[in-house]
Amino acid sequence: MDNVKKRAAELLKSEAVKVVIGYTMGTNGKPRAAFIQNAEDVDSLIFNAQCVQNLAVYLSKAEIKQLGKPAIVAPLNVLRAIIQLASEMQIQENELIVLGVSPDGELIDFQNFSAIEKYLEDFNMEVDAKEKETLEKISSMSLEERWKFWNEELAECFKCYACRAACPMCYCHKCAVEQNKPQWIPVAAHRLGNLEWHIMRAMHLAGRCVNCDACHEACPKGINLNFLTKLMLNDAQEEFGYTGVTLKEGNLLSTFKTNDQENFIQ
Amino acid sequence: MNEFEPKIVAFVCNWCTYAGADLTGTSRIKYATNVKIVRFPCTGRIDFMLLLKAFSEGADGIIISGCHPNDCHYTSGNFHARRRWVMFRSLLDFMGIDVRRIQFSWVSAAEGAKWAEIVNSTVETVRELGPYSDYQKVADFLKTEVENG
Amino acid sequence: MSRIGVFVCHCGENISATVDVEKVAQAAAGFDDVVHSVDYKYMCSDPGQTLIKQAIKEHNLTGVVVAACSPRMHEPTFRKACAEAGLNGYMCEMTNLREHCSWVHDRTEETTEKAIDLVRMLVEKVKNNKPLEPILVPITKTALVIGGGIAGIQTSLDIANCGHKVILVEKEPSIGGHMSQLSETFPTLDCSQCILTPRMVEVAQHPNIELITYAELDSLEGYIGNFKAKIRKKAKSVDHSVCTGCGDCWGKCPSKKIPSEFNAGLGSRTAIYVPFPQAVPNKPVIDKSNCNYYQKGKCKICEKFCKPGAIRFDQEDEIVEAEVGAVVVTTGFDVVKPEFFPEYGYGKYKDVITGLQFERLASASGPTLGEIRRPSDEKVPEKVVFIACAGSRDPAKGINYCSKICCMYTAKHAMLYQHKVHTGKSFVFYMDIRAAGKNYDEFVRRAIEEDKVNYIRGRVSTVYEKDGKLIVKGADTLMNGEPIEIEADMVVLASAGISNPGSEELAQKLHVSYDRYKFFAEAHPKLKPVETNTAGIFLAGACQAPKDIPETVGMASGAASKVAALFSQPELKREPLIAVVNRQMPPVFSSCVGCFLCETACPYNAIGREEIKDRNGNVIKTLARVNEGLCQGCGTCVAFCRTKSIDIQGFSNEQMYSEVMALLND
Amino acid sequence: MTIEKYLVKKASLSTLFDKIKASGKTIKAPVKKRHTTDFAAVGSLDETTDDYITTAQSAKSAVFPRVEKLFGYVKSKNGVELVDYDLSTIPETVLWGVRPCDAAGFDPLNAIFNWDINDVIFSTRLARTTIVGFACAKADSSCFCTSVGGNPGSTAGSDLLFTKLSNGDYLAEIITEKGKAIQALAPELFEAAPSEEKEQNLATVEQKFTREEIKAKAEQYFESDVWKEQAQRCISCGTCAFVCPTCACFDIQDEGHGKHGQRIRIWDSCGFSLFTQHTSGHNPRETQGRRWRQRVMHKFSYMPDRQSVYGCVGCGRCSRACPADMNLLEHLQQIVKL
Repeated sequence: MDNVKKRAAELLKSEAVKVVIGYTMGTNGKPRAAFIQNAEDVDSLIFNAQCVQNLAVYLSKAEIKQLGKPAIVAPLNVLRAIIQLASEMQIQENELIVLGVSPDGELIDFQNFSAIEKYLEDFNMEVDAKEKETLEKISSMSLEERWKFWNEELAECFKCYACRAACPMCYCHKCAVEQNKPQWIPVAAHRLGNLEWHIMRAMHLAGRCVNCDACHEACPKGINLNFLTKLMLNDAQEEFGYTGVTLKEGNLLSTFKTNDQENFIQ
Repeated sequence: MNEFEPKIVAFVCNWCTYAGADLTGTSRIKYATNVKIVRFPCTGRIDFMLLLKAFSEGADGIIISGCHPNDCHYTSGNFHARRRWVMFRSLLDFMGIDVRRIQFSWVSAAEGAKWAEIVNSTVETVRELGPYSDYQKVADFLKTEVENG
Repeated sequence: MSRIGVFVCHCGENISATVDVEKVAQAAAGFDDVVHSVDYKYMCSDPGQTLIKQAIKEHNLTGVVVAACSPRMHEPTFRKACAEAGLNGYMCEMTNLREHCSWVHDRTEETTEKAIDLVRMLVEKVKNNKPLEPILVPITKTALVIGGGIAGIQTSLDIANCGHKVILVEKEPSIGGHMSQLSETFPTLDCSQCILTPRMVEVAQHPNIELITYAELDSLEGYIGNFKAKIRKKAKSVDHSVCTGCGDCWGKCPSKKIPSEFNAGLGSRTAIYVPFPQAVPNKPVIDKSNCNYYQKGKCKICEKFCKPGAIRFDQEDEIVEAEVGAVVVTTGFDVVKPEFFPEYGYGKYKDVITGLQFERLASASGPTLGEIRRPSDEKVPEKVVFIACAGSRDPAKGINYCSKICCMYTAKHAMLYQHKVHTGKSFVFYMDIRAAGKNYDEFVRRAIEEDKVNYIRGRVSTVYEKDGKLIVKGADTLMNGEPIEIEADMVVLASAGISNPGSEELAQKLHVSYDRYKFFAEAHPKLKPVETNTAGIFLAGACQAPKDIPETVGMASGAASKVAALFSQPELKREPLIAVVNRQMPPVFSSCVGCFLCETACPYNAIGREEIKDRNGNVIKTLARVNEGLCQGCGTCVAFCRTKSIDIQGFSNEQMYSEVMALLND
Repeated sequence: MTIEKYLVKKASLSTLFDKIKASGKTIKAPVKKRHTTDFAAVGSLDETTDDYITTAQSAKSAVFPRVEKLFGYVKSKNGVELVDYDLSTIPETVLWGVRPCDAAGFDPLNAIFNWDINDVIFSTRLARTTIVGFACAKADSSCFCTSVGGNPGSTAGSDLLFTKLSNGDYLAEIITEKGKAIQALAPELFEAAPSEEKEQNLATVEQKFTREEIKAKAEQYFESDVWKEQAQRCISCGTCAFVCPTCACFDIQDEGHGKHGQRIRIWDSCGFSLFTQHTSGHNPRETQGRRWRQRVMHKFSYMPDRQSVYGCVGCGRCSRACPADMNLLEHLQQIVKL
């Protein structure tokens, strides 16, 4: 982490960046986001396994953009989000400096986004074995059980949209759930409103989700909504050979292959 | 008591399946009255949210149909749609929504007879499955007391 | 507040025999915002349309639902009627009570209930319709004609004679197509080449026609009035600007045993060749697959003997680009291949030939110079059996249709044989004689009555060789199915006409539909026979279905007149059923976040980028923007857009949503 | 009425619970759900838990549900017929296991809903709700009830308050007539008051400031950058508002279904960026800093000014639930030090 701090201080001193987005120790022993604007403050930067919030979410925030050019402390999840955001034209290479951090907190220098993309190739973005087990467990339930399971799970949702707010890929200024001509999804947090919201969220993240679990971490009700996006990720890999984020334009659902499987189509 | 008559809505593309269903008519091939067709320019246009809306509005089954692969009037709308369906179908299934109630098909403008077969077989499948009351109950919040959080 | 009028059509009895139309109209009158609802015998008739126009004025209607036949049929009719009454045409919707209801159901209460539901759905949709204005697009007044047979020739000449430029692309080294292979033509027995070759020459010399032979369409992009075609000019290995067509090269070419395509395999040609003496252009190409130099690396004899030095072994395929406003597909047809008839021994016995091969035997320019000599031993056959419907009308073989021209050309063949071999005996096995056409039936009668051709109604079950004779076994169904066995010297099959190989691929390049037999599909079987479903692309000739020469020429002129009509206007009015990106007041500008995933999803590259700038020129936001000229209105982007920022006019989110939400029957 | 004190034996609690149940009342109490401890309708004491500092959500949904029907309507050709909400469907409810901070939250809610016009539906729900409080023996670093006028054993807002004694029995304090009515269901279980001091069984929550100090400072530093700085890491979700016992912002929606429909009231949050966005696109609270300031100002300045009640009870839920660690106590301490 020392190298990260050193680098952050240099960047701030040289005014190469105006703000360093990183993790610092918050209250109750939990890490939180820090927006460091003075080189003297870089010592408060930390990195550990508890740093699970995806900081890339701040790259799309107008209030943070106003601070000036940022550098961002970027573990794997943040790196993936950066690449996905770049492929969706949300960030430009010259608009930020990426301070990559390895799982043990070492600084990884990235000259450009392509270097990040290349680095990410070594980390397969897939649903881990334990999560796969959960997916399979749910899939192996009967239809009625699955229906009951998700109805109970989603009954907890009161639509605070913390999942959306915490997701680096939910950068839309006006979410589909807020579109009211027509009102696609009931605003209310009743069963239908919740069901449709979570189906839509998962569909909108299909092929875009960076599997960071920030949504789940953010949920005040602990809903396993990340398993919906994990299913989408798993499907994308199994059905379409999706390998993870790339700088390539277009994504899983805006592209196709003429031989995509279609055994369910009559 | 009357036998259960499923409500089926069909989302079809204008160029192949709608024309195919026209041909069914021109050929005077009979099929079940249960289906109501909604015309879209292309299967690529069919928003997955509309399927959910149809279920919440009381549809017991849904038919989605368009041009065969490579035959799309717009070249690739059906390919995009197909990818979306793969994901959507899997998601619904995972959440316990009965995907047997959604019949995906390719029906060309020349396949009037196939259209009749698709309708009849879907009606039969859904008739056996019964009314989709599971979903309709979720959507029935307005008729019953809203649950307290 | 909407004021909707509902107009329920009886369609004579087509709808009213099954659907209780009065009940539908009454039920519709009860729907919210429906202020006027009536039924009428023929809504599309003049009085029917007047009914709608009057109601629009009297009831101040803001929307109209016509419950009648398929909108694919009459939507333009009723939209026009509404527009004439001062209601924007796009405020009119149709619901299909005929093809989708009355014709497919019995007269039951459910059928009427369904009709009511269908009307309700469209009433809800039309409430969300918006008035739209047509889009004007410029037109490139050059036509691309693909295929240089008689259809392509006629189309090209007609368009060119209207003063428009034509690019005629032919995949073979010469134009002429199947017609150039024919001996005489029915029902007049005038020489095919005599009537065709002047037109071929006219094409070559016409100042408005650019002829590109030995070339194929590589790709077609764009839309009506504004296509971009890429044409692959296959390497001819001969520089035609230098070549004089003297013929020294093909005279010296050592590869002489190549079956001649022009002679349907009955004669041979060289590797450097012109397909036939009257070819246009009358200059050779090298068939690389049969050339010693290309295959074995040694030869170049043609180069040695070419005085002008026109041989270019290093020539490569060239792609030329052309901007065209319309495309006419005239790629013709093919006949079924030998393996199709194992029971007739085609391919196994040399003297079982196709009708097209017989044409070459009978042709003065053919391998026998017009004498009927059988391929095996060049003897004049004494007994010839003609088998009609060889493949056609045979569901077991997968060809359900009638090839249409075989009855006539079989009669012609038998007649020509009788004229040339006076002692010969000819037999025709047929299923039915289809000779509908001016002077057609008289022609067949002539064959039977004057030329004494023996017509036997029945199918041939098998043909086999025995002692140098072809034994044709069949049955005469007019004689109670009595078995018939004929010892023939030659058998001629009236082989089914099929779509050209590669037609499926071409259709996909052109984005036009095709039928189950891979013939190109017309936009409407009766009313739009030369149009395709893709605006600006037309059809003529046997690429649409087998047809004879007069019909082909008529269709070609029809297609040409469609192109000429299109080119007669300075701009084309397009239907405004295209996608639009929403715009709002600053500081929002649009709910589009500029992810541009729609850009990759769009099949037409119709989505571009628009930068919103502040007064100082700084970019505030980059939004998606739809190119009105390129967008075809498929709506793939609409279903794809997460923020619902892009919508399609005519099938908008609000319209489709309302239509679906009206499903509920309460 | 003056508070009456009794002893309720540990073993009697379950009997009392059953008696309440038997009286036909709905009982909502904290239960361990799949992921959180929250209030839910229960049938017996066994289903409930007492192992919580606070529930994830406050108890406010008993009187202010997250989705609530206001009235129904039926459309016809002739117009729209309104159908009043049937108040008789609101059940008599006992909220069991409410912490004193939560109990204190009903007063500010009532002040908002009945500020100028009497909200009949809310008032009916409140009138049919009996609050059985349980004093806090535990607290965590997010708790600050003592800084906003409360304390771990406060009786304010409860109808009946239990405090667990060292031997496991309970001190029962009957505060209101509604509490008295609960006692009346099983008077035999309410024995003579214990001698043990209540205070020694309560959690300790250090007082850090007073509400009045916050009010003064917040108003004084309205234009300060502190709001913007504090809100930097806020991600604009609605979690804080939705777990808050006193947040009362709501949205009104009409949900139609064919000819039928109803007008509903659902939770909303001033933290959402669209909360104040006008149709024109203009947003008077354009940045999160302003929205955050609004949240604090509303609770500590506008409410005491308008409704004479503070809008924060110091339960600390918002701090615990915030995905970005927007810790209210920390922020209030910063403000007070300005």
